[in-house]
Amino acid sequence: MHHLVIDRWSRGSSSLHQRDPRAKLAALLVFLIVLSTTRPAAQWAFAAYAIMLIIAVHSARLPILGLAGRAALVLPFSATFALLTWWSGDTLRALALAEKSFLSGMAALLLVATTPLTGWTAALESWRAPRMLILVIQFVYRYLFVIAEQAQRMRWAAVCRGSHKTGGFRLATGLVGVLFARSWQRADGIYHAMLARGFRGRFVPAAPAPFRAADALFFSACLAGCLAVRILL
Amino acid sequence: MSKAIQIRGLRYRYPDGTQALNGIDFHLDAGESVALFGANGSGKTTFVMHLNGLLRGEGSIEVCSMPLSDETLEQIRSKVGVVFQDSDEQLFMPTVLEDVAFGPLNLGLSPDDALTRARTVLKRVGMAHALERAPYHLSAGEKKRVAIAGVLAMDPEILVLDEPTTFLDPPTRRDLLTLLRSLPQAKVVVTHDANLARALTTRAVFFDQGRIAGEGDVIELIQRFHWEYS
Amino acid sequence: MSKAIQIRGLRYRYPDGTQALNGIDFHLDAGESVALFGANGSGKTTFVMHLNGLLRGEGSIEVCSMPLSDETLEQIRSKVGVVFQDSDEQLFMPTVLEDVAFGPLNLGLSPDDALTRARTVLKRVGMAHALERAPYHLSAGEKKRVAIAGVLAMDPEILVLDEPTTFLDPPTRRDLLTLLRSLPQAKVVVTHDANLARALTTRAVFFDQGRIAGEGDVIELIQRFHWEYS
Amino acid sequence: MHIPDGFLSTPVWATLDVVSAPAVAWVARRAQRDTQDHRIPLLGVMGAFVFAAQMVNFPVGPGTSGHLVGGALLTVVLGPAAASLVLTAILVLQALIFQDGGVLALGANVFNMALAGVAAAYLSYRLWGQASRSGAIFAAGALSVMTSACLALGQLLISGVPMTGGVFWASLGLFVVSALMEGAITVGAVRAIERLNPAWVAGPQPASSRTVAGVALAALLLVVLGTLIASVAPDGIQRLTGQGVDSTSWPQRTMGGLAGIAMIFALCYLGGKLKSRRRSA
Ligand SMILES: Nc1ncnc2c1ncn2[C@@H]1O[C@H](COP(=O)(O)OP(=O)(O)OP(=O)(O)O)[C@@H](O)[C@H]1O
Ligand SMILES: Nc1ncnc2c1ncn2[C@@H]1O[C@H](COP(=O)(O)OP(=O)(O)OP(=O)(O)O)[C@@H](O)[C@H]1O
Ligand SMILES: [Mg+2]
Ligand SMILES: [Mg+2]
Repeated sequence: MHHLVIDRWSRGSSSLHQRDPRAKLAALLVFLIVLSTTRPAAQWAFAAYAIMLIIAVHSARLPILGLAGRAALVLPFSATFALLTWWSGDTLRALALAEKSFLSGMAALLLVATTPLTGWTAALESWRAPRMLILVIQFVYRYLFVIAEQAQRMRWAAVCRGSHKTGGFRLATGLVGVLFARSWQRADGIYHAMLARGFRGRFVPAAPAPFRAADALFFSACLAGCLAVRILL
Repeated sequence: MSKAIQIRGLRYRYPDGTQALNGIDFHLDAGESVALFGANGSGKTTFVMHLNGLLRGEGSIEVCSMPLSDETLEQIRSKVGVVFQDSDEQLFMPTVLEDVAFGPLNLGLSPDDALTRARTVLKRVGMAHALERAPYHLSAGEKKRVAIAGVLAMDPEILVLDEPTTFLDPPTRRDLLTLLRSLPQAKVVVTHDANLARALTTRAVFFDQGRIAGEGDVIELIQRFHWEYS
Repeated sequence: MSKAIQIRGLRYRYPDGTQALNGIDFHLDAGESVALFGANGSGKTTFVMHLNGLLRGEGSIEVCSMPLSDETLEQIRSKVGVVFQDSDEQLFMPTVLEDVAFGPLNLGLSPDDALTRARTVLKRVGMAHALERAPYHLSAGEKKRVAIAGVLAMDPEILVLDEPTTFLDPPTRRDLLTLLRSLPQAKVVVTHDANLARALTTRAVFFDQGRIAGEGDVIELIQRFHWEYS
Repeated sequence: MHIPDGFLSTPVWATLDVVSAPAVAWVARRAQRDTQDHRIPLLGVMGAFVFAAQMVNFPVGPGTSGHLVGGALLTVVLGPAAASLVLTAILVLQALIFQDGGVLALGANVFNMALAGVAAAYLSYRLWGQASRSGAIFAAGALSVMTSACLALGQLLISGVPMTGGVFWASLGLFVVSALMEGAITVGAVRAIERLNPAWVAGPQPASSRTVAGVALAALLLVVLGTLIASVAPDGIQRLTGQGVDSTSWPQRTMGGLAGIAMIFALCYLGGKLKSRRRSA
């Protein structure tokens, strides 16, 4: 389970882990925007972005290969299009396409690998993302593993009884139907549990942590670095 | 002695037509512990859901001498803490600390007070080391402890436990038992486990098809209904 | 005596890096019954998932003298029947009869033969009255019986049961016990319940953090690891 | 199709982010308004369910299999606002944690799948639901996937991602196949769910507003078509014949394409308004 590893990473204690999620999220956006607007010809700039990311990964004490491997999940998609672009004769653009998608993926991963889900959702919320959306994100994430595991075991049960032979459309719809029913019941149970603990239709938020000078410094450094690379290279 | 719970003639029918409760009379004295026995599908879980008004059937329910109604619902929910069978349903917040603080926050405590209370309770159930962890990474036994902590944080007068020991290995079970015994609250324990019932409670009630088929001393009731299987 | 299962040096690491099995040696004689004990998270379920190749770790696995490989997988799956911990995960077809007939159909029986076999097996587990019901609406004990019927309909030589008695009331448990005892198959029973183990098996294996920490007579092993809690 | 970062040109992703953000806020308010609070956990668990259901393989025809995408299923079960919200939540998690779709491209992906895709599903279900439920659900599944995929393709083209004619038509063909699969799978799944408990699936709304639904659906589909045409038209012939792209003119092309879409949408919107006003008058 991919997200379990990320979850474990996000509970680290490096200085990057300790930065305020808002600062990290803002830095991510700056990085992505700068990256996205870099011209394909500025190949040195891409190298510089990669170095910036490597430094950040190193300071977060995360395994660079593990992160890169996960970010490479985008490569099949971008490689296809890079190939198409290369075909049409634009080698630089093809290269830039692959680099941009990979580096962007890596940067996004770095955020979630140094910030627990509660952190970045709180940051989104402080930026006025709809509360309802934040709650749904948290619930989806919370039950992802539970329900995926249920689905997995149901598939196993079918495999045990030779589903590859006649495991047709009907089997699959049956599985999805039962999975749905169980999910629905679970949701009912959760709602009951919330009521039992005094829920009155509104989540009471816990207090946010203060934004410190170090966080502002971190963001400024990221901003300056990105802009310098973008303008100079 | 004052009654913690007093129920008369409780009936409940699920929307699909299943008559799950069919006239239940029940009482619980303050500080007393009672076991609920009964076959699968006899209505124990349905009954338990009525104790804090999660389900609303016909009949009269009084908790701590307050009749259960829309006005008293909130107060009663803070007096009766239910620990569900499935901890995954009970632990819905992203971290252990937030989860346990959820109840106190809803009770109107300030965020600081709520967190303090959550910490105290988590220490009490032996989970103070896992404050920032996500509930889905915990083991079954740890989840159950956190679920109990979430309920204790509401400072209830009555604890209701629906099959608290399923999936737990014997040492974890023993620890849980020790914990439950150390809690002063009145308890309603739903269980299929005669050992657990004997260890925790003195009186028992036996459910059969939505009715109460027997009531009395735990040991005597277990014998009467052959409710042990070894 | 010929070996039903022979496993050497089995290791398994989940994709997220959890080393769940760490060198397991295990054997099961034909017709023998073995209990698997161990704390929550010690790797019992993971181990059981290897017995019919649902998970594939390192090490050698032989079932009925066939090494487990891609070629023998299908044959081995029809020889080893696994009853999961949670019946809801095991019952995926819309009616009881269809669910139980699912396996025989896949074994290549004609629809008529498959239905006949499903009916026979359902009668054997005492569920002949519920052929057309949706498994989803059955009680816990009934679900477990149907799950077992689904596995028995595949006519396996080895039965693997992962905590078969959770959520069952004592009479249902006793019935299940009688049923399981009457089945001639070799059995591997994962359980936290010392009584169940004593009643069903003679030999036991104790798991600890993905290794086997002890092995021997059931009663002796239960005592050695204090694996009982009353 | 989840678009990663690096593919869309700046005006395209920026515009779609600017469009999607308030749209999601509006959807969230709607979902909150017509939702009893027991649905807060329900929406989350349904999101997790869609994730899990996507792991189930549906054999469709000889040798091919597909999986549920789920937009139409959620729309039929939860209603459009809640379905949009759940899909948005899923897209956010996919972008950040599963590297499926970009962060800057989130606006585009949300627009394609959570907004336009759900709208297509909802409008089809509403338009044809009274005539034939299965047909309507099939159309909802197929059109939602087709809408999302064509929009994504159009956005890529407008952004100047080069594509030969062969690839373009092959992608369209692939979209049609996956749209038909999604339709079939959605019908199967909804039937299975209804069999377990009919109350879980809401019937389509009464037919009183069918005209509006029809006009709106037509408008939506026109926008999709318009996006595709706008993306191919200016120098599309050139691109379709596989010649290189003049990379200096992409901002103009992009703006032209977006303006075209906006105009088509405005026309349809006005048409719909006029029509419904005439009806109510
Ligand atoms: N949501 C529901 N809708 C309809 N019927 C239900 C529902 N939940 C339970 N029932 C039915 O109500 C009856 C009582 O169920 P309940 O869950 O209270 O039994 P129980 O005593 O807790 O059983 P167990 O020991 O298996 O937990 C059963 O017949 C059951 O099938
Ligand atoms: N899908 C999974 N991905 C990652 N780790 C897993 C997964 N399933 C189980 N584990 C981990 O593998 C280890 C063994 O788990 P397993 O389920 O085999 O234990 P068990 O002995 O069956 O426990 P229990 O008595 O609670 O059922 C545990 O540490 C568990 O957290
Ligand atoms: Mg129950
Ligand atoms: Mg297990």
